[in-house]
Amino acid sequence: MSHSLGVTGTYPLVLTLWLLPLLGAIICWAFGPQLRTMSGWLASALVGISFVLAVASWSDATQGAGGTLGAHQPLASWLPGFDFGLLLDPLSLIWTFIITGVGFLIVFYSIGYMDGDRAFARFFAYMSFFVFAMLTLVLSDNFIGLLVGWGLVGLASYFLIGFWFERQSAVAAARKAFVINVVGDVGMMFAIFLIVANVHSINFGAVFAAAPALSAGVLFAICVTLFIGAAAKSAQIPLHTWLPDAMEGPTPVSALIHAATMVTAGVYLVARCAPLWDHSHGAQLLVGGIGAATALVGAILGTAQWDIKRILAYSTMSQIGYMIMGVGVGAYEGGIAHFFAHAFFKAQLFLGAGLIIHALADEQDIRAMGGLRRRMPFAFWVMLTAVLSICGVPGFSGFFSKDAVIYGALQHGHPWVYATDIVTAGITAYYMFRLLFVAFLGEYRGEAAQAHAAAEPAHRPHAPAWIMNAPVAVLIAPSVAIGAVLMFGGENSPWQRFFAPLFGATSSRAIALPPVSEGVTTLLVFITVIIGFAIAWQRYATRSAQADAVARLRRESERMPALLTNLLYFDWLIERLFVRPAQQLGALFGRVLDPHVFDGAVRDLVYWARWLGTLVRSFQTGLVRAYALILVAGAACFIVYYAVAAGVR
Amino acid sequence: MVVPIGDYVALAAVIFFIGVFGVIVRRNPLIMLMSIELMLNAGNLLLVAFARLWLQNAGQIFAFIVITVAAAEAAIGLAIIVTTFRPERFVDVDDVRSLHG
Amino acid sequence: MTLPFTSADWWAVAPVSIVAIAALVVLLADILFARREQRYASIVIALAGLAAAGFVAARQFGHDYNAFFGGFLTGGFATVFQEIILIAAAGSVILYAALGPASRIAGSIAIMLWSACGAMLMSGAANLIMIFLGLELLSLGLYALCATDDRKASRESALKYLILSSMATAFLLFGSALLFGATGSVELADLANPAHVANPLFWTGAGMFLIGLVFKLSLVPFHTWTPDVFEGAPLPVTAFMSVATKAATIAVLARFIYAALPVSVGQRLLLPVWIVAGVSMIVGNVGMLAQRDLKRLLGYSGIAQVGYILVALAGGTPLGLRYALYYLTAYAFMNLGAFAVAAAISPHGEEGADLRNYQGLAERRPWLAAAMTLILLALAGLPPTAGFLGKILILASGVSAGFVWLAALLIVGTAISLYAYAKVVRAMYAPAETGLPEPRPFVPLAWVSAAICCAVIVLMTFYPLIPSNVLPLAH
Amino acid sequence: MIVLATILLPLVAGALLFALPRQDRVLSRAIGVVVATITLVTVIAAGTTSEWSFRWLSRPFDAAFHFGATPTSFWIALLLTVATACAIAASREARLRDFVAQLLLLEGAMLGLFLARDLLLFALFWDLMLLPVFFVLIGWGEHPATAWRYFIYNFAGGLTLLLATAAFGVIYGSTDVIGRAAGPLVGAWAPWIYAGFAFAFLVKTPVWPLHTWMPPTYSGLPAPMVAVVSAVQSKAGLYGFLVIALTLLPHEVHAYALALMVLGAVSLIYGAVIALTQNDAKRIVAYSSLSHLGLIAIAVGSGNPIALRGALVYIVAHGLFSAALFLVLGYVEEREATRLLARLGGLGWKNPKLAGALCIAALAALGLPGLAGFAGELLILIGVYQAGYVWPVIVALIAIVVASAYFLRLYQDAMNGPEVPDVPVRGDLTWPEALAVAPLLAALVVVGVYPAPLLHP
Repeated sequence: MSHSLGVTGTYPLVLTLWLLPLLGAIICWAFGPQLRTMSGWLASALVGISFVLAVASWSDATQGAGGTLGAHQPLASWLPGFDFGLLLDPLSLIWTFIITGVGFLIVFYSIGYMDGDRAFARFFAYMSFFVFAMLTLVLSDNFIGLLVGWGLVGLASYFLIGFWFERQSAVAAARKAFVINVVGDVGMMFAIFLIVANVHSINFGAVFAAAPALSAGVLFAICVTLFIGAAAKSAQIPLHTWLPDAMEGPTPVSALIHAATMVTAGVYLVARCAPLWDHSHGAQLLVGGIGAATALVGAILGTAQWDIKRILAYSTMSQIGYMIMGVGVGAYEGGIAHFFAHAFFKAQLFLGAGLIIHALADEQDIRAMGGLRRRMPFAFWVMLTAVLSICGVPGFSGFFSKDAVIYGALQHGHPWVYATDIVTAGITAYYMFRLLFVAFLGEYRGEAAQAHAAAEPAHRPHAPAWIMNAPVAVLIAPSVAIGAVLMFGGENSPWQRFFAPLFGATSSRAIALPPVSEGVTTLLVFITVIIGFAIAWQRYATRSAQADAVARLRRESERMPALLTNLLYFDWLIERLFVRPAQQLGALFGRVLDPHVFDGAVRDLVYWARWLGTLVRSFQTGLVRAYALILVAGAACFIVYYAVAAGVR
Repeated sequence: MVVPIGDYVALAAVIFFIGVFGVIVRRNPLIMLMSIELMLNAGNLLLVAFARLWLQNAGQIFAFIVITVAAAEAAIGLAIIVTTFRPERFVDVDDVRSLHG
Repeated sequence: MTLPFTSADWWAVAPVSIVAIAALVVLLADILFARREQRYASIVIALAGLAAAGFVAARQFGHDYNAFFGGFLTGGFATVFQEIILIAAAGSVILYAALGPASRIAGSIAIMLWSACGAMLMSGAANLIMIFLGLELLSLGLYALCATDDRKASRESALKYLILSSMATAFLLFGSALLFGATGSVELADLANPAHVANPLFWTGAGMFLIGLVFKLSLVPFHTWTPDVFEGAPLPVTAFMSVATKAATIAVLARFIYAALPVSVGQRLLLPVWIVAGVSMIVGNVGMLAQRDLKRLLGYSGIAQVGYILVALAGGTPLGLRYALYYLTAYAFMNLGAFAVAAAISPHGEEGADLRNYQGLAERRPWLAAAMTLILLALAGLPPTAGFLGKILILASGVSAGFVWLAALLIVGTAISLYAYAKVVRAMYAPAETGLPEPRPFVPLAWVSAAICCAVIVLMTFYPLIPSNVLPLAH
Repeated sequence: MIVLATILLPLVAGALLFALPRQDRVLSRAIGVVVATITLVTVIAAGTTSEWSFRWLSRPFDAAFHFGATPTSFWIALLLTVATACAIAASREARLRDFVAQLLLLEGAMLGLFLARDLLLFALFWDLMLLPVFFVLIGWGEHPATAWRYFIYNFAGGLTLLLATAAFGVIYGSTDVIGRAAGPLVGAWAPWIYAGFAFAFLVKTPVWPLHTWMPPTYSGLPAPMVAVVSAVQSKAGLYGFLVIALTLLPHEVHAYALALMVLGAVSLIYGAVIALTQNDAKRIVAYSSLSHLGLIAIAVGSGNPIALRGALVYIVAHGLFSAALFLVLGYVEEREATRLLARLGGLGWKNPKLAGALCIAALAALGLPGLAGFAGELLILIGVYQAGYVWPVIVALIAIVVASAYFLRLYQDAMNGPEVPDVPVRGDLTWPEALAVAPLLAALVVVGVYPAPLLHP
């Protein structure tokens, strides 16, 4: 019998919603050439159906209480203790909603975005495969299944980052992303070794049940190694360097994988393993700290970017820092809430950016934009609402979720984290509005690109605009309002009540009585946001700033401090510390040790055998008298031996 | 007077050694062959001496057989030497060394 | 007194006498037949005689016969050695026919048969006189046979063999004399008397006696004659020599070890033999490297192979002797097979002896190449051949007798030999060079005997013909 | 009886193939595939129940021609027959008749090795299975020195195996001991006998520092041959450790486990970093093989049951993906007339099937979760960690990261990037070519998702 969080039994529904995207992937991969455009519709349809099924399974997923919560579907068993199954409980349900729901919108959007690409069908095969992999990750009821999903989403992201694989930069980015994610997988593998060695089971239920009994050291080790995986997947420092490069992929990919879903897998992992973190204060401190640091670093780096997608990438990194921090310190509802809201407004941001890039013939540098508010008003409103939401302007979704996280840090007794987050909030406001102002205000600065695009209209045949606009429009609603609907009302908001059976009441876990109230927190955050907004306005939006925007921007990019242009030297360090030494070692072994030492030893043996042969043959002079002499010499030795041996007793 | 057996052994040994020496140092195959005969005869001497010592005629029989065989050997040996050196005017074993290595 | 000779004595020496008579008949037939038929006549007669002798010997196996007042024992392991010698003789006689036309066939064959007689006498010899007699009969024949070719090399090999071998014989004789002096008897059985283990005459005599045998086995440092004589002698003679001499001498050595040594001093007395055996396994195999002549190569390989066989004898157990016999039988077929292939690709003279003519043989004569490969595998001790099983048996008896160092040397030697044999294989399977003599189309006798040898080599792996009973060793 | 037929069929067929007319390429390949497939069927039919025995020696020790699959060897035999069938189907070499014949002989010899229940028989087939490879290296290889390296190293191993077997037989009294509950060998000589076995096994696997014959051999052999050799022949040593050493010399294995694990760990990291810098695609896979098989050596050293079960999974997995990799690289070389990554590139656009096949194989090789390689690695490392060894686990994890780097490099440099103009691009995989690798790739997925049958022997 397989332990699990869920009630035992079978639940075909979850099986179906899990496998449908895989089916789509296989069909699109195998029959892509025949399907052509149909593949896009098919893929989005199947993902959509899984979303419907996920909604349909709501009640079953949230039934039950405490130990046995949600619906469970056993799959297979390798060995005793190695049982696999699917589990649908509130936590995985939330993720399933985002994966399939937002996933559906983005896949649908892609039909337009990828229109006319030479590998159209392959793209949708990969997208469907990603949805399947991500579902595997969140639906597994055990650590190995989780790891399988973990690896497969990494693969999907690898394929999609390197989708345009004639571009060397894309290929390199894909490889970097994969290898760093393998570092994460390896960390999780080690966690699994620890778990199996101590609990003799890979099943969440069994492991969490045994968690309190584990020694603090083991528990801390498990949490840390698990978090290595989380950090790699969720771009936490120092394993974040792949995320900005990942923007080489098509924009819908960035929206779905590198904003809404995959990169939040780390959040899911920590939330899923809440029982472990609850029992290891050290782990909470570590993860909370790294989360906050990532949030800050991401925000700082975001201020120094000009590529619209890279800005969004760093903002993603920073926002995930918030989430990780939240779930890390124990404010699980807050962290998940921020994930939930972020999924909407960040997807919206990327898709909005996609609209712009699509229209400007792949122009991604905001310095070459400007004045788009008049040219593309829809995109402007899309971006504006999303920016307001991400900055946590009161009333927008981001406001509720972010405040929950930040206040959670204080509730669980991490004042420094709390302070950092508040500062970060300000910086976030600055670079997001910077993006908005530079791209949309003032005069258009990209005539060249524009002309180029106009010159050859066949360059990128435009799909019917609605395919791309509709999903974005749909996203606006939740990214604006979902917070107000679900997360308003603190302790007894629908959100809190939804997760109560899983995590217990927040107050019960809050360990410190916060010195300042939630209201004060809100005020502080709001003030810093205003400051950030003000600076951005002063630098990019004022009349004077608009006047000589081109010159100002050039000056700014020239005067950018080296620390920022080199992205705080993270890549530089990794290159120097790991990549180069490994290559030099390989060269040493392969060019020196192998051929000259180990192989040389054997070649020497052969040489000496030959030498011995020539020595032996050198006695064969052919002179019979010499032979006779040798014979007699040998005989003499014999006779001497026998003469002596005769004496010996 | 009776010659002690030790002397016979010593004498035989000396003859044998002369034979060995001859084979090694002399380059004329005929003389080498003779030296070999010398070695064989050393053996014969021992056999006869011991036969006398033990009053065992097996020794004598052995000696006779050896003599016969030695004769045959000499015959074949001479034949071979003749065929080998028929072309040359001087006979020197050191000239035959086409086989080596 | 009554005549001590009985019909049993005649029966005991029947195989030897049959061969001797066959030789006479060959010579007589040579007179009767015309030039063209001579070769085949003498071949047929010789083979018939050998077959008859083999049949009679086979009938003797398992019983206990002796002749010449116990100077010649047969029916036991002597019979097995005689069979091996007869096979060797038959194989070599066939080679005469397989090779291109040559004169003086009848004479050579007759002499070879008489040498075989000597070897057969040795294998049954139970006293020093008989040993000496057999040895000389064998050797004298071989001296003559070596010179039967018109090549200069052939005569040279004869001269070298004559001088060195007679010298060794002299050592053996002197040693026998000393043994006689120490024990007062020429019977091997009487040497075993522990009374004279202290006698220096006995020790020195044994030593010089062994020198003679070790020379015939061409163990280092008494091996120097082997490569030259093997290369110089005519191909059939080399084939015969490489098997018969070894077989006969091993028979004598075995009888000496098992029957003629006081148990108390046995191992101490034989230590030099084991040492030279060990050295030979290395020297023989390294000597094979970079050889260009097949006969010379097999000469060196023989040096090492005898070393292997002695490892089996080192145990001093009857079992070891039986493994030695097994390996010797296999070895006989390996050598004869190799020479048969060599004969099959020799259009005029002895091109088959030149390893350069094996370049790309697989292209031109795939089956001959396959046969040669199998034989070389056997010599190297690789499956699926009797060489493999023989090695295992030898190693087993060596290890069980505590001679691990010999076993280890055997392994090292084999490793080296692999390289040498494989080079020939590689030459055969490498692309052919131009300008090589085109091998003969189809030589029935040679192909058949090669095929038989290969078949035996393979079958012996799966049905090990280990002679059941090899006693009595002494009267 | 069936098991005997299983072994004789390829041997006899291989020998008879030489009687075919030389030019008949298609027919000889067809015959080869059919024979290999029938062998596959007979292996399954024989299962682990069919045995055949015939007395061989009674002195100096008992030995018998005793064949029959053990639970472990059954899976390896299955792997062998599948790999051979695919390899023959993928063969496009010159003098195809002889090549296919050599492949069949190799299959027969290795079946004999894995199905042998007698140690002496094992040693016999051990030497026998080296010969076809040597002949192929002579006749089809790239450089003569390669043949010598292979020959010298492996037969040196074969000889120590021979000596050890003889000593074992003398001391133990019988060699008819594989796969039966025979007690362990004890005594002063046991360590030496183990040394003899271990040397042969380590050379064959190979394990650092006895590996230098392997990269030139694997890159010099024609792809189909090396597919079989790396897939199965390299497992002979590990099979020896698992089935012979662990059952007959358990004390020695335990006593020297640390040495074994150190060698395995060094091989792991050593092979990995070298593979990172190689330019020759086949050499990359060769060194990766050195790295991967080190992991199994570690598993054997740990002696933990889960690790040993994982070892079997990984043996099968490695067989499948290395065979697939070499076959696909063979296709690439056949098309592009080079296998240097520096000269390859951008094949993915025009050859999606080729790219897909290489991709799946490479992903399995770098241990992508959900494919066979991962299941083996994970179970082995779980077991090793459970056995209390942490450092090998850490080394292995580092090697896994490096592996992801060099396998991606292999795949991307060949298939991705801009198309290289100067290499002649021929068409994508034809259906026969694709079908030759398909079974291997399918098996990779199946074993990766559900390895349970291999785990419950």
